[in-house]
Amino acid sequence: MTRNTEHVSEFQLALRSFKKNRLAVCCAMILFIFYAGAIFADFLSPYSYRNEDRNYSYCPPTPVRFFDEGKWVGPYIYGQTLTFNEFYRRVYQTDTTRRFPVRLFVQGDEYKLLGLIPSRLHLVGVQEGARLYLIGADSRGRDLWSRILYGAQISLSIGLIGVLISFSIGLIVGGVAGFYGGWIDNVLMRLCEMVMMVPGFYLLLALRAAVPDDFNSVQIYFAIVVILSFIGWAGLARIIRGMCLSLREREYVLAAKSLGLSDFKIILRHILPHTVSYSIAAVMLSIPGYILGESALSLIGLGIQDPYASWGNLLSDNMSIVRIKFAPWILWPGVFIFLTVISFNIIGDTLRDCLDPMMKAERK
Amino acid sequence: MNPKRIPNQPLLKILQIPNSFWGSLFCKNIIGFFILFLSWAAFLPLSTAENTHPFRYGGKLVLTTTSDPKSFNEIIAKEVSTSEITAYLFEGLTRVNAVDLKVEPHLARSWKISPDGLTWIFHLRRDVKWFDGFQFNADDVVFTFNELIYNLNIPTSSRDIFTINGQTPKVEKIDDFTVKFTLQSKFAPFLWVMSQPILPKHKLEKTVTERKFNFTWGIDTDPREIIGTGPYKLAKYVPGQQIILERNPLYWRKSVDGDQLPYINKIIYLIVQSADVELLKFLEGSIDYYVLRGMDFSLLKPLEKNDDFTIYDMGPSSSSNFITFNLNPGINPKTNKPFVDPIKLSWFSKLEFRQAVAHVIDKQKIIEIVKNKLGYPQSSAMTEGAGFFNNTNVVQYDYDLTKAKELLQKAGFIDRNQDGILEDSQGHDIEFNLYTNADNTERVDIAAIIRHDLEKLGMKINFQPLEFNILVSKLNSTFEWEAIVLGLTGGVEPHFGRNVWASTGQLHLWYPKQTTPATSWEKRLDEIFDLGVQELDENKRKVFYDEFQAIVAEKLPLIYTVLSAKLSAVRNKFENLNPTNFGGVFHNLEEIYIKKEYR
Amino acid sequence: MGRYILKRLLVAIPMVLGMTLLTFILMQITPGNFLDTIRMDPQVSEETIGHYQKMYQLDKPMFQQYIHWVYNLFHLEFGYSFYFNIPVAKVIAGRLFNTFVLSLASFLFTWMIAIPLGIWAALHRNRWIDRCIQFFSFICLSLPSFLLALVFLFLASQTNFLPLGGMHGPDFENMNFFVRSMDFLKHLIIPTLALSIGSIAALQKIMRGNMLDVLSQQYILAARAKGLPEDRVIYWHALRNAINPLVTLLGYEFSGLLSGAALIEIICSWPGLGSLMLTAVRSKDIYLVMANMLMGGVLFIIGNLLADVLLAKLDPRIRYDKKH
Amino acid sequence: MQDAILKINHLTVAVQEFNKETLLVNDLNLEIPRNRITALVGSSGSGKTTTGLAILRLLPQALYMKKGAIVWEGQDLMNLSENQMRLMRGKKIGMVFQEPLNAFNPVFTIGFQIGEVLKQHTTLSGPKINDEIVRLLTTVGVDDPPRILNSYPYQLSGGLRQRAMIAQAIAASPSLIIADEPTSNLDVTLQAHIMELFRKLRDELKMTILLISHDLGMVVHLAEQVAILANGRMVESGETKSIWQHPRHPFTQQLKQKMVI
Repeated sequence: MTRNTEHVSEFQLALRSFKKNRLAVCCAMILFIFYAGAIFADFLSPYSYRNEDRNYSYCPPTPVRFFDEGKWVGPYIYGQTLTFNEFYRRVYQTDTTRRFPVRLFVQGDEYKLLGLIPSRLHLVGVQEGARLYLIGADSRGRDLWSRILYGAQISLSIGLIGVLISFSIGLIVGGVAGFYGGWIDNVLMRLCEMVMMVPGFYLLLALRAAVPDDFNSVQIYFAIVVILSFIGWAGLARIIRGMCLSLREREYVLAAKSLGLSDFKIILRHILPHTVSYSIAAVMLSIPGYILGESALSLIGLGIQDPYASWGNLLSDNMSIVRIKFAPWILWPGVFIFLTVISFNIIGDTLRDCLDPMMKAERK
Repeated sequence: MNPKRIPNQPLLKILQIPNSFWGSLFCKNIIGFFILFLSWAAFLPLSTAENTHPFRYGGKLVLTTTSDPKSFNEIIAKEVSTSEITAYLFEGLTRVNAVDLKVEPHLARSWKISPDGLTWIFHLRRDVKWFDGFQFNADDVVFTFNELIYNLNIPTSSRDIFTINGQTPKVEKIDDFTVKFTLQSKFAPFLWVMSQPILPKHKLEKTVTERKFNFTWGIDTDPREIIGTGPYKLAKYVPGQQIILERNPLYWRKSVDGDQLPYINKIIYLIVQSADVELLKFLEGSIDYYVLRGMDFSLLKPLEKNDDFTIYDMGPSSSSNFITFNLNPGINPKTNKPFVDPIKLSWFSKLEFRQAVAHVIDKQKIIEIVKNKLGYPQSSAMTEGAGFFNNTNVVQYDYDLTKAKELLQKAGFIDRNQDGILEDSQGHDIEFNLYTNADNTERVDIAAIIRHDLEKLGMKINFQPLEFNILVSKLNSTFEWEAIVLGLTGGVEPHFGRNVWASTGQLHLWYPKQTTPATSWEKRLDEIFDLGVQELDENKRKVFYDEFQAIVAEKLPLIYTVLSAKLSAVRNKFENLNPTNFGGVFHNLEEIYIKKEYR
Repeated sequence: MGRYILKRLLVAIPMVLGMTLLTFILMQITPGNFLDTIRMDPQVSEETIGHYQKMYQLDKPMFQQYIHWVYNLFHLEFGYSFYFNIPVAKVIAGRLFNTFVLSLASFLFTWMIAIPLGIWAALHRNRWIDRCIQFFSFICLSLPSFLLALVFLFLASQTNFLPLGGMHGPDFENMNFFVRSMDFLKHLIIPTLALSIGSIAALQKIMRGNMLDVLSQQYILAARAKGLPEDRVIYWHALRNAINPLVTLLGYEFSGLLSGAALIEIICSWPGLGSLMLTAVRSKDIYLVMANMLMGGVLFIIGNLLADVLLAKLDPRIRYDKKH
Repeated sequence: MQDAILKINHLTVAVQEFNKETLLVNDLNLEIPRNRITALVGSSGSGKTTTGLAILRLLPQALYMKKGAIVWEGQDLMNLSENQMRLMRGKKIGMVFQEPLNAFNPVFTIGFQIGEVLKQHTTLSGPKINDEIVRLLTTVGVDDPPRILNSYPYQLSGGLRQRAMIAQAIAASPSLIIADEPTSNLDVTLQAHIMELFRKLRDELKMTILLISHDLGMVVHLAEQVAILANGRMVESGETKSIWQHPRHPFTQQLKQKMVI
C-alpha cells in the first residue's frame, strides 16, 4: 500500500511522543509479557490444563522452601494430604518426612508447542508424589497457574481476532457507504442502526444459543469471537463513514478518479489509510470489550466450556463469596483480566493523544 | 430416620440470649416492640374466645425463593416456584403426614373402600370455609375433577396422574358432604394422589364456561380474588420482589391443645436470584431460613452459636445423579442413520461394560470433593428418603479398578496394541462422547471425576457440557447421544416413576417409547409396574418394588452416583419445629409458632 | 424539520420489524423450546405436552406464528407470555418502573458527576489533579460492573449500613411515604453505583477530550481578546460547543433507559426488565422477548431522533432540510 | 516621533520543547505612533503573530515572556494584574483575526457576539445595544445590518465576516487595533475594500492600527511605518517610503521581489 512519506514521519513523531509517556510504555511491557506467556503457555506451565488430581481440590499455594535447618538445599516442597476439619473445611497437612526437589526443564505432560512441535519439556516441575501449585488449585485439583497461562491463549486472542473481524467489516461498510453515498449509504447505515438497536447482551445470548450443539470447544471459541465482533462493527462503520464522507471531496481523491482507478482501489489506497490513525486508537479501546464480553458470557454459562480454560470461565466458575472466603487465590484470573483491560485502555488513550495532530490534519 | 438434631427447648436455653444479639439493630426494634406488646396485651381482650395460648400468635416468617411464581392457578402451573406458594393456599381431601409418610384425612373426614377396591366413598368435613366465607362442599370436589382436571382444553399434568391405563375415575356427588369415586382398575396410590388441591366452584365456574380458565389467577390478579381453604391467603405480590401471605382467620384446623391454627401472622417470600446474596441476607439476619449448598457448611457451622441459628441435617435429598448409556438401536427417520454407532451400541449393551463403569465410580471421593463431604452414596433407584419403599439390599459396586479391568477383559475389551486405550474384539478403540448440562456445576464436576477414572481404565472420553435446552432436545427428539450424566427428582411413591421405568415411557432415557420391551428385564419391569399399582396391600407392593430396585441395580440401565445432603439453617426463633427428610423444616407450618422475644 | 422527522419515522418501521424478525428467527432455529423443562418432569405425559404445544401455538409453522404476531401488533396485542400465562404487556408493565428508575438514577448520577469532572480536568490539564483523575478513571473503566456489584454487596453485608439488594425493606407497605422513599433510595445506592462507575469514567474522558478540543479553537482566543471574564469564556463559549457531541450520546443513553442491565439486576436482585429478559431468552419465552426487543427498538429510534433534533437546535450548522 | 501609544522594549518570547528552548521573538524594540498605521511584516513563523498576542498577554500556555516590557501610556502591561489586563482587552486594544469563520463562535449569532463586547465594556443595555451594533455594522460598510445581526457566522460570505469581525473589534472604541493578517484569506477586490476600511478607521475614528501581514506590497500604500521581522528578530524598521525605495536588508529585498512578479 503506497503511502506518502510525509505520513510515515508523522508516525515516527507519534511513536516518539508515545515513548515519552512512561505509563503507556509499562502497560505495553505488561501486554508483551502476557502475550509471550500465552504463546509459550505449554512450556511455562508446570501441568497441562487438563491434568487434574482430585486429592488436591482447592489446595492452597504450596510454599517453596530453600533451606533445610539452615543449610542451602535448593528449591523443594513437601507433600500435602487433604483432610477435613470438624466443620468439613479443607485443611492440607504437609508431611515434612520427604522432600520433593523443584527442578527446572522437567519432563511433564505431553503437548504440541505452538500446535506443531510435540514435546514434554516444562520450565518447572516436581516429580510424582507431590504437586506444585504456584498460586493454588481449583475445585478439581488443576493447577490454577497453568490454566491461567492456557486461558491467556484464548482470552488474549479473542480480543485480537474479534477486533480484526469487526474492524474489517466496519472499515469496508463504512468506506463503501461513505464513498458511494446515496441509497447505498442509506441502506448500509440503516443496517448498522438495526444491529446497534438490539441491546448487545441479548443479541449475544440469542446468537450464542444459535450455535449448533455438536461444536467442539475450539469451534465454540470461534463462534463466540464472531458473535462478539458481530456486535462491535456497527459503531465503527458509522464513524468511518462520517470520515470518508469528508475525505471524498478531497482533490487527490477526485484526481485519482479522473485517472480511472477502480473505486475499490481508491477506497482501499486513498481513503482508508487516512482513517488508520483513528482506527488504531479505536482498536485498542475496543479489545477490552471482547475480553469482558467473554467473561460475562462465561458467568451465565455460555462462554468457553470445560475442560478448556479461559480467564472468563476460570473467574466465573468460582464466583461465590464462600469460595472467595476460603480460597481467595481463585480471584487471580480477575487480576489478570483487570491488568490486561487497563493496559489496553491506557495504551489506546495515549495513542489517541499522540495521533491527535494527525487526526486534526485529517479532519480539516 | 429422624434427623440428628431435634432441638430440645429447655426453658434455660431460651434465656441464654447470645451477646451479639444485644448489639444488633434487630434487637433494638424487638425491645421497643416488646414493651409496646406488653402494654397492648394488658388492655386488649383476647381476640378469639377459646385460645388457650394467646402468647403464641403473631410474628412473621421471612423466606426466599429464586424466581417469580408462574401463576396462582394450581391446575396450570406446576413449577416449584408456584407450588411452593399454592401449597399454603389450597388443600386436598387427603394429606401425607411428613413424619411417618402415611396418608391422613384432611378435607375429607374419612373414607371407605369397596371390597373390589374400585369404589371409594369420601366423607367431607362440614366445618371448612373458603377464604370468602362460602361453605366448602361436594360440589367443589366434583367441579375440580369433572370441569378442571378432566377438561381437555385445559392442559394440566394432574390429568396424567389420574389417567389409570387410559381411563379416569368417575366422580359423583352423593350428598352435600359425600363424594363417590369409581375406578376402572385397582390403583394403590389413589389415596396418595387424592391430596390433589380442590378449587372453589363458585369462583371459577364462570371462567370455565367462558373458556378463560387457562388465563385466570395469573400473577396480574388482585390477591383478594385467589380463594382457597388453606391456612394462609395471598396478601400481596410485588413482581420480582416479594410475595406476602397472611393468616386465614377462618381456617378450620385446631391444634392438639385446642388453639385455632395457624399461629404465625405473616409469611414473606423475598425473591432473590443470586445464592450469594441469599447467604449474605441470612448472615445479616433479614431472612430466617437458608438451604445450604455443599460449600456453605464450613462457613455457617462455626457461626451457629453466636449468630443464633441451627443447622438441621435431614438426610439424603431425593434428586439423583447418574450416568447412562444410549441403548437405542433405532434409526433416525430424517437422516436414516442409526441414533448410536452400532459398534458403540454393542459395547454399551454388554452388562460387563456397564458393571465395569459402576466399579469405577469413586462415590466416597465424589462426596468429598463435590459435596464437601456432605453427601450420601446411592445404589438403589428409590432413595433412603422414600422410607418404606427403599430397598437397601441391592447389588453394591465398590470402587475397584482391578475388578473393573477383569470385567472388561471378560467382555473382550483388551488393550492389544499397548497404546493405553482398550480395543473391542474387532479392534476398535473404545472412545465415546460424554455430555452433561453445563449450568449444574456440581454435575459437571461429578462427570469430570467419572471421566478421569474411565480414562485411567483405558477409555477415551470426549467430555462436553451442553446448554440444558440442547441436552433435552437430544434426549427427547434427536436421540443422538452416547453417554450422559444426568439427574431426575425422585419421590416417595414408586408409581410416579413409571414414565422412567416402563419401556413405553418417554423418559425411559436409554431407549424411550419402545413398542415392545427390548430386553427380558425391561419386560419384567413393565409387569412389576402394572401389577404393583393394582396391589392395595402395602407389604405385597413392597415385594414388587424391591424386585424392581434389585433388577435396576443388577442390570444398571442408570448407574447411580451420589445424593447431596438436605441441610438447612433456621433462625432460633421457632417452637414446635419437627424437620423430616420428606417434609423439610416447615411441613407443619400451621403448628409452628414464634418465641415471644422474637416477634 | 417536520418532514425530516416524518421521513425518519417511516424508515424506522421496517427497521424495527426487521429487527424483531431477526430475533424471532434466532429464537426459533435454535434447538430446544419452552417446553423442555416440562418434558423432563416424569409425571407429564406426551399428550399433555401436545396440549401445551397447542395452547402456545408452538405447533404452527414458524412464519405463520410471526405473521400472526405482527397482525396482533397492529391491534396493540403483544401476545401471551408462555411462563406467566398473562399478556406480555402486563408482565413488562410490572417491572417497567423499576428498570426506568434504576437507569434514570444511574444516568443522572453519571452525567452529574462526569460532566463537571471532565470540565474540571480539562481546565487543569496535566496538573497532578488531572493525572490522578485520569488514572482513577482508567481503573474504574477496567473493572467489570458485575464484580463491582458483588464487592459492594459483600461490604454492605459486613457493615450492614446498606441493604443487600432488592428494592424495599421487608415490611415496606406500612411505612409512611417519606420513610418508604428513604428506604427505596437506600436500596437504589448499590445498583446505581455498580452501573455508573464505569460510565462515569468513560463519559468524563469524552467530556475532557471535547473540552480540550474546543479550548484550542480560535474563537476562545477571540473571546478572551474581547476582554470577557474567564468564567463567561469557559461556561458560555467553550462549554456550549463541547456539549454538542454528547447530545448523540444522550440519544443512545435514552434508548438504554428501559433495557436494564441484566447482570447487575440479578446480583442486586433488582426486579427489572434486564433479569426478566435474560430468563425469557434462556427459557425461550418468545413473545416476552419480542415485546422487549420491540420496546428497545422503538426507544432507540425515538432516542436518536430526539438527539438529532436537539443537536440541530444547539448547533445551527446542522441543517436537515437540505440534502446532506 | 509623535508620542507613541505603545512602546515594545526588548521583547523576547520563548517556548520549551523536548527540554530545548527556542526563541520565537528575540529582543524586539518597536514604537507604535498614535493615529498611524504601523505594519509588522514577515514570513510565516517570523514571530509577528506572537508579538501581537504578547501585547494582549494572551500567549498560549507553552509560550512565555523571557524578558522585555510593553509600555502602554507610560505603564508596563506586564505589571498589571490579570483583572486590570482583562479590562484593557477590547476596551483599550481590539484584535482582528485572520480567519473570521474560526474566530466567531459558530453557535452564536453575530449580533450576540458583538453585543457581548458592548455589554462588557459600555453602560449600554437593552435596545440601545442593538442600535449601536447596527451603527457599528454600517460604519464598517455592511449594507443590511439587521440581517447580518441575526445570522450565524457560517451563513455570511468571507468579506462580510471580516467586516463583522472589525465591527466587533472597534465596538468598545479602543485606541489600538491589532489586525493579524486581516485580508490574506480574501480575494483581491475584497482586500482593497478592507484596506480602505482601515484607512477610514485611522482618519475618521482616529484609531491606531498595528497591521500584521506577510504581504509587503499590500501594506506599502497604507502603513506610514513598517517593521520587517525575520525568524524573531527585527531586521529593519522606519518610514514606509524609505524602506520601500532602498531596502537595506536582503530579506526585505526578497519580500519586495515577491510582490513585483
